[in-house]
Amino acid sequence: MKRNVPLAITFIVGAVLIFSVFIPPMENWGEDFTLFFDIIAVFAFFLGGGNLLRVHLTKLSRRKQDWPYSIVTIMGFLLMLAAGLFRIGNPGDINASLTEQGSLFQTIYDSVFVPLGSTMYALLAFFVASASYRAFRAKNREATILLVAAFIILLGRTPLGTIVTGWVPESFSILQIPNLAIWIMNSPNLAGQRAIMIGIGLGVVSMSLRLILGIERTYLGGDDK
Amino acid sequence: MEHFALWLAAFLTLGIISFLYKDNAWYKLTESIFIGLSAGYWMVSLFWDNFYGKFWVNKSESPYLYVGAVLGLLMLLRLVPRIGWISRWPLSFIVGATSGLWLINYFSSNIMKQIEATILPLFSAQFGSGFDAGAAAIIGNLVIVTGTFSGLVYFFFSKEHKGAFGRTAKLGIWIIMITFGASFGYTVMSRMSLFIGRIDFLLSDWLGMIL
Amino acid sequence: MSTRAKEILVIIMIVVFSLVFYFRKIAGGKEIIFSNLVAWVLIALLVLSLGLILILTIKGSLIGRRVVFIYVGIVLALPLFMPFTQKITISPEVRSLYEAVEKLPPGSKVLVSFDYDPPSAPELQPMGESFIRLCFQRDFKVIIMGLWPQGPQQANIAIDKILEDPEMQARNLRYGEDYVNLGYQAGNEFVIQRMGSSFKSMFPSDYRGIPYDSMPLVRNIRNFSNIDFSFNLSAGFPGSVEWVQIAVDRYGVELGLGNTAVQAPQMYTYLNSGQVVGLLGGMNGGAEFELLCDYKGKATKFMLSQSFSHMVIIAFIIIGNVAYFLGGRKSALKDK
Amino acid sequence: MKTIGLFRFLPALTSFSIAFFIIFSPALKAQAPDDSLSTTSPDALAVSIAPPTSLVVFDYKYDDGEALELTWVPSVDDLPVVGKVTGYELYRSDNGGEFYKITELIPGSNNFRDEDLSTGVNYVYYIVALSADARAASVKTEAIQTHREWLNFNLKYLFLIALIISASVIYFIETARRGKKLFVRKIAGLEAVDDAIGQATEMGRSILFIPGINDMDEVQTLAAITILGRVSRVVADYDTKIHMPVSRSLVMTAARETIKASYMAAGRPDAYSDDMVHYVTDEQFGYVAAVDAIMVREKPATIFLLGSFFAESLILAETGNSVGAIQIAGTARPAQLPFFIAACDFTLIGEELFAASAYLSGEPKQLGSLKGQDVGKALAMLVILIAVILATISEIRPLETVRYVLDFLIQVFTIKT
Repeated sequence: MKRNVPLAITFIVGAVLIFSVFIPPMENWGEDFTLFFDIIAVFAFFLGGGNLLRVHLTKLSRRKQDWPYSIVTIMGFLLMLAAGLFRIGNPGDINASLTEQGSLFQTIYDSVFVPLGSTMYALLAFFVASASYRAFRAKNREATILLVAAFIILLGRTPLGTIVTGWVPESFSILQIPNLAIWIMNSPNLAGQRAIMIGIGLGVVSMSLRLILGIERTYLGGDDK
Repeated sequence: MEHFALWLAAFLTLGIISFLYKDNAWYKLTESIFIGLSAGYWMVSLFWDNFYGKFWVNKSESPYLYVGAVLGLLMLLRLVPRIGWISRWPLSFIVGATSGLWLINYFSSNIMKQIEATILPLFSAQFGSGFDAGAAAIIGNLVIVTGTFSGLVYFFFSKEHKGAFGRTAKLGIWIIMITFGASFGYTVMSRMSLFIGRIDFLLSDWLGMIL
Repeated sequence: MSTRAKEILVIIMIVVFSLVFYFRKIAGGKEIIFSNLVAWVLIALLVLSLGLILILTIKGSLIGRRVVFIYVGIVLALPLFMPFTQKITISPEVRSLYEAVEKLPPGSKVLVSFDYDPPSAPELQPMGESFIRLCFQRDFKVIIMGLWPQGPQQANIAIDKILEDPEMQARNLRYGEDYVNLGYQAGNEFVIQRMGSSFKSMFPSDYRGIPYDSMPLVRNIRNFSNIDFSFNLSAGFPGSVEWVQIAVDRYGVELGLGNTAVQAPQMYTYLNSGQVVGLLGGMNGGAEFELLCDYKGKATKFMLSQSFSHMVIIAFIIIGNVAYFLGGRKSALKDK
Repeated sequence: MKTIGLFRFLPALTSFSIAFFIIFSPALKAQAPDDSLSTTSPDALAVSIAPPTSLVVFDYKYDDGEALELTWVPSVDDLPVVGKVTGYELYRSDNGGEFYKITELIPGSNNFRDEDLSTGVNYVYYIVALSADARAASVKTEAIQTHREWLNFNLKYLFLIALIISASVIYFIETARRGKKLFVRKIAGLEAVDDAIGQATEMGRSILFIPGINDMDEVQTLAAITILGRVSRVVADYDTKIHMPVSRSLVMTAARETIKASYMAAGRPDAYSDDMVHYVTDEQFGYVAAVDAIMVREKPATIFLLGSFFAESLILAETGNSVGAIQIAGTARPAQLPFFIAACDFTLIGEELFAASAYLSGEPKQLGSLKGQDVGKALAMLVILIAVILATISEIRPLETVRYVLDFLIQVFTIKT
């Protein structure tokens, strides 16, 4: 019961969805599944959100390190729930649109979320630099190839690239760095991408089969029958 | 109010940037604000978009949606230790459905389409003459075909990379490395412009040092 | 002085610095530009310090990642204060766009679609600004729309910026007569398709709710046949590809493109086939266009930052390799 | 080890599908629109533009009786750029009711698929060409009903190839299960798993496991969870600390279930605690901010970054690198792989991510599935080789048979929708 029922559910649902693609009266079942999934995800959030509260309340009550920050997190969470679920601070009433201009919910989104998210995203500028500094070293043949390809593309995007190879005659224009950069993007880069993608396709097929057939079942609890 | 919003945005922006120096109180405060507010934001969105918008509004019209709700409720049984194991049912439903759904999707988009796109002639009169156009196109197609081929050889699991097979696999990993190097170099510019955007906010919108 | 004290000092400096400049801004302070001398000295210092790092590396002491971070921050920020602009060579696809706009007679109706959101703004916003500015200068009528929800907001930011300029204020541009912002419409490529038969069906009112028919500029515009030129600023889907496939291929619209650097290479096929008249790709494209318009906008400024940062990354890659080869190829090259 | 009962269904399932395919194969030939119902005649009214002609309606093939296809010849006044026609309107009547407009179409269009129809209803259509000041209607079609098909023969090659590859995977699983030894090459990133966990144990530090930022409806997350099963088993044996912040509630539930199972299998259920896995936030960069902080504060000895990653890949990998952790990463998102390659010690590239749990399990039947995948690769390589040779030959010298075979091959791999 504890193990075989879940295995049977996985098998039946998986097999049915595979075959539904080929059977027109069933072709929308995949979309229905995503609906089910979205609904399940809401219920699951009670576990997730509850867990978040629990973690921070525990931190708070046991006065663990950095506990004052937990107050901020909990307050933020509750504030957003109040503004969103009960539409507090919304110029319209409960039926007004959540994202109405001037509502507390939308204001918080615009003035807190946007700067936070885009700055976190923008940190990539620094990490790209430190990763290039550390990783692009000609340690072995593979690393050298990686380095050279990245170097050509980088050069091709600065005025330096045009200057360095500007002397190459027009009939060999492919050897000018900006053109070479475009050629690398369109040929070897494409080939590598394709090999990776075909491999991924096969990997998914094989793993899905292992899951559907119940060969892979680490996610289902152990042998507690 | 306008001043406050500007200073708040600047405070949060600098708080995140300060993490580059090291973990510190300013960052911790910013991080806690971000986590609390965003978790709340997502709960609200999930509730209104998914539960209300997809289930509550349509439930009388499409009664089969109750299946989703029941599975969701079973998920909550985790909170009752004695019958918590029932929550594996919705879990196995999701695992089965995800596997089944993606098996065919990946099959068509990752295998069939990519193979079709690789069926290229190695030579064509349309390529034009001269080194710049003709040769580049011929070499380009040759590289795409041999690159895809040898890349696949690299991924072979059940054959040892030895002899001619090993050399092809080696070529395959080189092609893959070119791919990685190229995509890395290619994204640097857009990553830099992301931070230029933040600097522009700080120096222009906030402090008015530049226009 | 302990690290703690230094940190507190830095924070105090940041606070004082920002307060000073904030009040300076409120008091109407102008932008800060270094003199040529200062700028060259700074560049020289930058190059020298990189050389010093190289020497240090050769001698065997490696720099940590924080040093790299500081350099990235400096080279992205400092060029924004520098008086000179990078030598820009104008590529044919930018020139052809400019020439196509030049050819239009005064009073031409130009449709500009803002199809991007704030993260792509550093690249695309300057293009939008210089393009609309050029249109106003030539007395064109500008119709703005967006296929991305945040596009029309970006357009408003651009217009506000343009209208701050006294030269533009002197033109006495009026909303509804000289330019309109029709706002965002959901539906991706279908919006373009439906606009083929009727603009009004897609935009019954503008972004502020003013009815389509009450705005003199658009009252008589039915569909693409009343539009003389189109410009599309795009960061992905829906965007340039859809505009080319529908507006150009089906309705014969004359179209120019402004794209992010990531997207631009895919557009060269359309350029070569003549489906689009011109293309601005990434910050380079924006800077080149500003040069043609004789307007020093943000792209020109940002461009310098962009190139500086690329050079610095290339420099650090070289330093890294020097470190590796001189360090007896030891594998333990982890920082810290 | 005994296999589960379900597994025995397989041969039956396979033969069932083959039989399915064979029985319905006569329908393969019936693809032409044979039930076209109407013809045309010039419109009687004198108007300033010509009407569209040859309006034909036929059942859309291989659907649930929901769609009809219409084709027509556009008005002769419909020319690119200089033409007078500004668009078309399509009208429909259901069961002899009144005609109403179902859609507007742009100039130059010559077909339309009318969807969301029902079976058993008689539909009649006509189309009107519009210009600035005139309308010109085509003749009406005869009444037509939609038809429901039970199998989608547009996808027959997809089905066939999927069947071959799935069958080869299953065949090798079976072969291996019967005890035949199969060779599987070493995968560096996975060989390192044991050592990496061992090192964390020695240093007395924790292991951080990040399963990507997507939910359980993404296969890469499933792959990450299956790998978690193997990793947490080693963790349980070594008695190391594992920490797993997640960005989705469902992933949290699945991960807890998985880790708990591993601890039970290791005979140490008491050592398991729900606190090993905790939810942070669904927001992409909020999650990244939290994970970065955890890395810096806890200084884990080993970090696993497995699953579906977006722009955050490099932020996480660089931060992990800066605290000196051994990093094992893997994703099937080609755009993010370069960043992992640059910043992590070991990277599972695409297919290797999905193969990982099978590889780590070391069970013969799991390894058998990897051999099955290789058959797929061999097949893909063979097709590419043959097709490229044929394509090149037909470019140099146009031979009819070569062209025919090539077209067939291309048709096989083209998916019709």
